[in-house]
Amino acid sequence: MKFAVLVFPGSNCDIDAVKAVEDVLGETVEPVWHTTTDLSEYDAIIVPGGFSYGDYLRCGAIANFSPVMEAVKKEAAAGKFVIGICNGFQILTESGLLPGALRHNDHLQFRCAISPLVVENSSTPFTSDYAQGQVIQIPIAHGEGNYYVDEDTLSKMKANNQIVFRYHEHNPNGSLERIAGVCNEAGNVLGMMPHPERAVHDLLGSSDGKALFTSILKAWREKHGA
Amino acid sequence: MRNEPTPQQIAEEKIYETFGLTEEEYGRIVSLMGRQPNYTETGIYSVMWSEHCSYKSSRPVLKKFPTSGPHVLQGPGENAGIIDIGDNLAVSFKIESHNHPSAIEPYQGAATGVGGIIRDVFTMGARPIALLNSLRFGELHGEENVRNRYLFSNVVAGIAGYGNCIGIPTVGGEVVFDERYRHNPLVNAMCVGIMTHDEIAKGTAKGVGNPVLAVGARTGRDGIHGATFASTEDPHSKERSAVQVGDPFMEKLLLEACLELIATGAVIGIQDMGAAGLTSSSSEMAARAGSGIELDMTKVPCREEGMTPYEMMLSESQERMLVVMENGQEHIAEEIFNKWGLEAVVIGRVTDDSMLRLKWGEETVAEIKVSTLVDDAPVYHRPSARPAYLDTTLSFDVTSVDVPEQLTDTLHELLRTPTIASKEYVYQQYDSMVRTSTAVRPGSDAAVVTIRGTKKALAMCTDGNGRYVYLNPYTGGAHTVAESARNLVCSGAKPMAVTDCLNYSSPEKPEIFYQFEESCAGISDACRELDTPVISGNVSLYNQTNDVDIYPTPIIGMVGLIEDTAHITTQSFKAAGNKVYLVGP
Amino acid sequence: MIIARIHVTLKQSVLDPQGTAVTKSLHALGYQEVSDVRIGKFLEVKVDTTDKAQANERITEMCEKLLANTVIETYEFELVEA
Amino acid sequence: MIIARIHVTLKQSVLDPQGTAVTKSLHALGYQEVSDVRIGKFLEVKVDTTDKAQANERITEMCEKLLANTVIETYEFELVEA
Ligand SMILES: Nc1ncnc2c1ncn2[C@@H]1O[C@H](COP(=O)(O)OP(=O)(O)O)[C@@H](O)[C@H]1O
Repeated sequence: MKFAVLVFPGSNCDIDAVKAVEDVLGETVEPVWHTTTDLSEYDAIIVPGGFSYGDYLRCGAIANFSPVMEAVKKEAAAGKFVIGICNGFQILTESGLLPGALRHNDHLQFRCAISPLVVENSSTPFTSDYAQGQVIQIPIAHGEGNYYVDEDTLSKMKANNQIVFRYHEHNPNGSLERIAGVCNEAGNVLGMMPHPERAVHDLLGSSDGKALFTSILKAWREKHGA
Repeated sequence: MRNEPTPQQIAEEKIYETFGLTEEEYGRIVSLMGRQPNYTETGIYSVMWSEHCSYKSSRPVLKKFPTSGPHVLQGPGENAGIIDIGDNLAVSFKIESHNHPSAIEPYQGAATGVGGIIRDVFTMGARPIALLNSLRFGELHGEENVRNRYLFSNVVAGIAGYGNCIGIPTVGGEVVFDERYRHNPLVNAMCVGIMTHDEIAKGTAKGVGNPVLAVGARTGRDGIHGATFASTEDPHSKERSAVQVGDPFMEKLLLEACLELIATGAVIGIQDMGAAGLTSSSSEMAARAGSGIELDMTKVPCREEGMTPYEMMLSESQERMLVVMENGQEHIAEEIFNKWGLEAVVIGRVTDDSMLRLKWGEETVAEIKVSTLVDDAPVYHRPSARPAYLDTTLSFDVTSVDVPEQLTDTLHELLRTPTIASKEYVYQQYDSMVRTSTAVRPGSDAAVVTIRGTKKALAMCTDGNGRYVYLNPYTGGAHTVAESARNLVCSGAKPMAVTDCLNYSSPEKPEIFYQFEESCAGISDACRELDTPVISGNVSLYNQTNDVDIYPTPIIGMVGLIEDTAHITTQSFKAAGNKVYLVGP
Repeated sequence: MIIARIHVTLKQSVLDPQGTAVTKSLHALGYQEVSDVRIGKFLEVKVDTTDKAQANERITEMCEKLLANTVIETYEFELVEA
Repeated sequence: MIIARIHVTLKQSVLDPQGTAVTKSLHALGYQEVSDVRIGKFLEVKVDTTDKAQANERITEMCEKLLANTVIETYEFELVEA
C-alpha cells in the first residue's frame, strides 16, 4: 500500500505522519509537495497538521488553493482514502470535501494535551480496528478546533453516521456536540482535530493512534483482496 | 538626497549621544577612523559598540567561564555553541533574552525572541528540535497588577504563537512572579538543535570575490536602534520606528530553505540578521574571517520605499539571514529559495581589504575598518562594591523564624502562590509534542526529547533563582547550575554543557556589578566542578526602572545526554506501596 | 487605483467565541453597558484598475473563493477610489 | 441602543504577514491586479445607552484599554443608532 503525505508551505506534522506510517505499518509513504497535480499512484492521502501558509486569513484557506488539492478531490471522488489531521481537517472543510468549519477555540487559547476520545463510528475504513464506543487517548494541539456545522447538515450527518469521533466528557474547544472528527457521506474521507500520528509509541504517552493506521491498511487489503 | 546631519553637525551638536555613544567613545571612533564618521557610520558604530553587541561591561567577567572540553565542538563566539554526543551527532543550543521588547509589546516581543533564537541554532546547520524559556513577571493578583497579568498572558501567547506555528515543540521552561520584575519582565528563550558533524555551518565571510546574499524577509524600518535601545534604562523613553512583528510562517520557510542550502555544501558562511541586523551580521562574519565586505545598498530588498543605507543597516526586520556562497554558486541559493517562495539576492562581495564598505551605486556611503567595530569596541572594567545588605542577609539565622502552628495552612498557602503552583496554564498553550519525539513533556524536572534512529535522548531544562542570587551572589550562581544539573540527573541524563542568559540591572552601579561578578564566579566554579562547560550565552543588562533593580537573575540552560531511552525517569510517584527515599547530604 | 474595503463577519447564526470572550473582558473592566460584541475581519485590498464595475466583479469573486468562508461568514465591501 | 463600528488596523510601518500571504495567494489565483492587502479587525460593540457623547468617550476608552493594541495598531470608529 502506498501513502502520500502532502506538504504545504508551513506544514509541520508532515514528518510525523510519515514516521507513523513507517513505524506502524512499514508500508511505502512519500512526502508530496503541494505543487503536484497527480496523486493517482497513491492508495491513501494524508493531509497533515501544522500551519499551512501560517494559517493566515483562516486556517487552511490558502492551502485549499494549492494545485495538489484538485488531485485530492479527484482521488477522493474515486474512493481513495483521504485523512485530514488538524490543519488537514481544516483544509478539507475549506475545500468542501467535508462539511462544516472550524472556529477559534471557545477559550481563545491554543490547547495541547492528551485528550480522551470516544469512537462513535467503528465501521469506517479508518476505525474498524477500534471497538464501537471505545475511549482512546489521542493528543490534541490546536487553536481553532471548534467544529461548527448548521443544524440541517448535522442531522443529515447523524442519519448517515458521519460523526466518527467525539471528545470524551470534557470539551477542550467548544466544539458543537463535542465533535472531534467527521467523515464524508461515502465514508472514505475523514477529518479530525486530534493527532493519531502522535500516539503511536508508548514513549510518546499513548499508542492508541496505531489502530487508525492499521484500520486503513486492513480496509485497503479487503478492497483489493490482498 | 538624504536629509541626514553632516559629520560636523554630529560632532558639534553631539548627535552621537542620542545614539547612545559617550563623548569618549565618539572620540575613540574619530581617532580610529582618522576622520569624523558620517551619519550611517555613526549609526553602525553605535550598534556595534552597544552593550548588547559588544559586551563592553561583561566581557572581562565572561572570559572566566570554562568553555572547553573534549566534547565541545564550538564554544562561545558563534551564533550558538555545539557539543558532540557520539554517533557522529552534534547538538547546538543557545539561550537569549528579549526582555525590553517584551516589556513594550509582550506578544510580539516574546514571539520575535523565539524567532531569533531559532535562527541562531539553524544557522549552525542544526535542525531545531526543542524550545524552552524562562520568564519573570511582577505579582499576578490584585487590582494594581492588571498590567502584569497582561504581560504574562501575552508573553505566553507570543511564545506559543511562534513556536507552535513553526512546528518546534516547546518542551520546558520556568516562570517566577515577584514584585522586582514589575517594570522589567524577563523573557529568555532557548533553542536546541541537532545535526551530524558534517552539517556544521559557521558565520564567516571568507574568499575574496565570493557573493554575499540577503535571504528571507525584506528589510523594513522595524526596530531601528533596537540594539542600543535594548541596553538603555527606560525602554519607553527611547524613540523607535516600530515594533518588530514576527512572521513564524516566513521563518518556517527560511529554516527549511537554509537547511536545504547548507546541505548542498556550497555555503561558505551564514548568519542571522538579529539585533543590529545587517550591520552586525556583515561585520561579524568579516571579522571572523579577517576579510572585508562590500555591499551595494541599492540591491538590498526592501519592504518600504525610500529607505536610506542608514535605515537598511540598522533595521531589525525579522526572519532574514546573510549568506556567503562560493563564487558562481549563487544560483543554487536562488533555486532553493525560489522553491520555498523566498528571495535570495546578491547584495555584495567578500573583499580582502578588511573594510566594511557600503556603496549606493557608485557612491561610497560608509567605509569602516571591520576590526574597529568588533575588536576595538570599548571594554569597561566597571567598579565593583559589595552591597551593604549582604551583611544582614548572610548573617541571618534561619532558625530564628518561628515554626507556624498550622503547617497545613502554610502548605496550602505556599501551593497557592503562582510561583509554586502548577504551570499548566502556561504549557498547555505550547505544542510540546510536534515532531513526535517528546518523551517527557513539560511538568517534570527536565524535558526529554528522543533522537530518531538511535537509543539516545537529550534532557534539557532552564533554571534561575534571582532571589537566591540576590541574597548570596556567589552561592546563588553556583546553586543555579547545580539545580539544572540535578534536574537533568533526575531525568536519567548526564549533564553535558550549559548556555546562560545573564539578566541584571545597570552594571554602572558598583553593587550591581558586584552581584554580576560574584554570581558569574559561582556559575564558573560550578560548571568546572560538574564538567559542564559554557558553550553559548547572552547578557541583558540595565533591567531597572527608576530605583527598582531586578534581582540579579542568571538563567542556566542545560542539556544532558541519556544513552538509552530505557533510562528515562520522570517525577511522578508510580504506584501505591513504592518506597520513598530522601537522599543527599 | 481602487481600494476595496471588505468586512467579513460571522453569520448571525454562528456563535462568535472571540466576541463572547471580549464581551466578558469588557464586563470585567466595568463596561456593563456592553451587551454584545461581534468580531470580524477588515481587509483593504488595493486593486490596480480604474474600472469600478470590473473591480466589483473581481472582488466579489475573491471574497467567494478565498477571503470569506461562506459556510460561516458573510462579507460586504465598498470600493473607494485612491 | 448604540452600535459602535470599530476598525482596528496595523500602523502603516508595521509588518503585516497575513496581508502579504493573502496578496501572494491572490496572485497565484490569477488576480494580478491586486497590489496590496492589509488585514485588520472589525468589531461591532452594542452599547446599552442613548447618550452618544458618553458612548463616544467609553468606546474610546475600551479601544485604548482592550480592543486595540495601540503600540502597533490604530483604531477608528463610528457610532450608529440601532
Ligand atoms: N553569558 C554568556 N556566556 C557565554 N557566552 C556568551 C554569553 N553572552 C554572550 N556570549 C557569547 O557571545 C557571543 C555574542 O553573543 P550575542 O551578541 O548574544 O549573539 P547574537 O549576535 O546572536 O545576538 C555569542 O557567541 C555568545 O555565545
